[in-house]
Amino acid sequence: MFEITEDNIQIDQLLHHVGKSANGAIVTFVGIIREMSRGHKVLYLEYQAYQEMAILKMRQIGEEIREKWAGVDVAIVHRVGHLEVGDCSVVIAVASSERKVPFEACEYAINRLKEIVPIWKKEVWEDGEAWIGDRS
Amino acid sequence: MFEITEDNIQIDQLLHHVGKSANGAIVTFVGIIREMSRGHKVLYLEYQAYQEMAILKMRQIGEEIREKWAGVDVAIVHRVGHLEVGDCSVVIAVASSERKVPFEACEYAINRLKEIVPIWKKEVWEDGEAWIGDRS
Amino acid sequence: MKVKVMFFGGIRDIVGTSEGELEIPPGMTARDILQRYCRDYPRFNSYAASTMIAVNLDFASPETLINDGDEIAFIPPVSGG
Amino acid sequence: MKVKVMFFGGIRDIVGTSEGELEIPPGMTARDILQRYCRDYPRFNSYAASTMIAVNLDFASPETLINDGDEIAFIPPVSGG
Repeated sequence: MFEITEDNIQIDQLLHHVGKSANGAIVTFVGIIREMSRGHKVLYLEYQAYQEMAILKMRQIGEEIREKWAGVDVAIVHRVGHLEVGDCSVVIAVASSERKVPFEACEYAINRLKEIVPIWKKEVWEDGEAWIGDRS
Repeated sequence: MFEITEDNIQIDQLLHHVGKSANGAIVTFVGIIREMSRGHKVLYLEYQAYQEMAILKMRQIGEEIREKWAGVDVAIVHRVGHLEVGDCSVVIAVASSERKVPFEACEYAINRLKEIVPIWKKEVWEDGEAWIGDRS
Repeated sequence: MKVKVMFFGGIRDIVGTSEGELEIPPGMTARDILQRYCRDYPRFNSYAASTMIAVNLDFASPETLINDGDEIAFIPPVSGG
Repeated sequence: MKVKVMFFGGIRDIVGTSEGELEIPPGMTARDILQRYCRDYPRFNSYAASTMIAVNLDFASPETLINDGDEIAFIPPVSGG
């Protein structure tokens, strides 16, 4: 399950997807829009994706993970469009038969997502706005 | 939020509880009943808690975490009673303003829970049953 | 003195009840109570080495002196999660 | 040759559109296309060093030769999550 959506992300769907009968441990990463960012008060965010490529890159992350940690299951859903403070931007779920593995694999997944998945956010603050990633 | 419940655990409630406006990252651990355990086919599990002490010990884990990682928020809910394959036995949610911290803190939480929280499970298999932890 | 005693997991199955009240003389330690149950329930002995004792909702050393009204719990190896 | 070009983030704001079609002669590289946009949209230059290029849905080297019908996307530093 590797999806881009404009709707609220339903974490239960990801859990259901990776929760196979051999997997006793699921670790999820949930990204939430914070009220303050870089010293600015956030009004809202606009997320943009190169959707077709983003899904391929999320799928690639899943494959990388399954090469590093055999037998794990991975799901990634990223939201795009208009998001407000407290909204959930991304959920990653990694399931395994072991307890330690999904922590490592899920952290790997969010780090890789921030490196290679073509998704962008513009933060709109009380006092300005900026595409994050530019010149940083 | 540190609770023992006989009902399905609602992960959204834990996310909501720790998802304060300063926290941009939430990591959860979800424990799921597996179909096979120690080579036996599982019919169901019976979880038992020393409820009052278990809640105190879960709260203690929350305090240990907040001493080690300043500013994180922690919620732990453990289910007791009759659980079947695929059911969720425990959810831990740790929220932080940073991305790396909640992975470490959530893994710490589940490891400590398995050490000090007075909860027990009896596995009932097709070919027998056992209280887990005994002589292991 | 009267104390409350609580049993969990495999120990509960041996004793056949989740909790009980016990009349004890003053000066008994947590270990003394454990040993009384080991004497009354021989199968309890298989748990004696691995079981922790909680007094009033926290883990306690076997040497802890038990007071009137205390709540004593036998904690076999935990297996939550 | 005709190719599809896609713009994201700050680059989309500069170009003023999310995608367009471009007529190019054969033999152009991905970098040539980037440089054409830098020439046509001077503010694009501030992105030139940090922007990656994707050809047909995967990251591509600037030397990649562009073929008829390719989909080229300019990928400024990503910021998902």
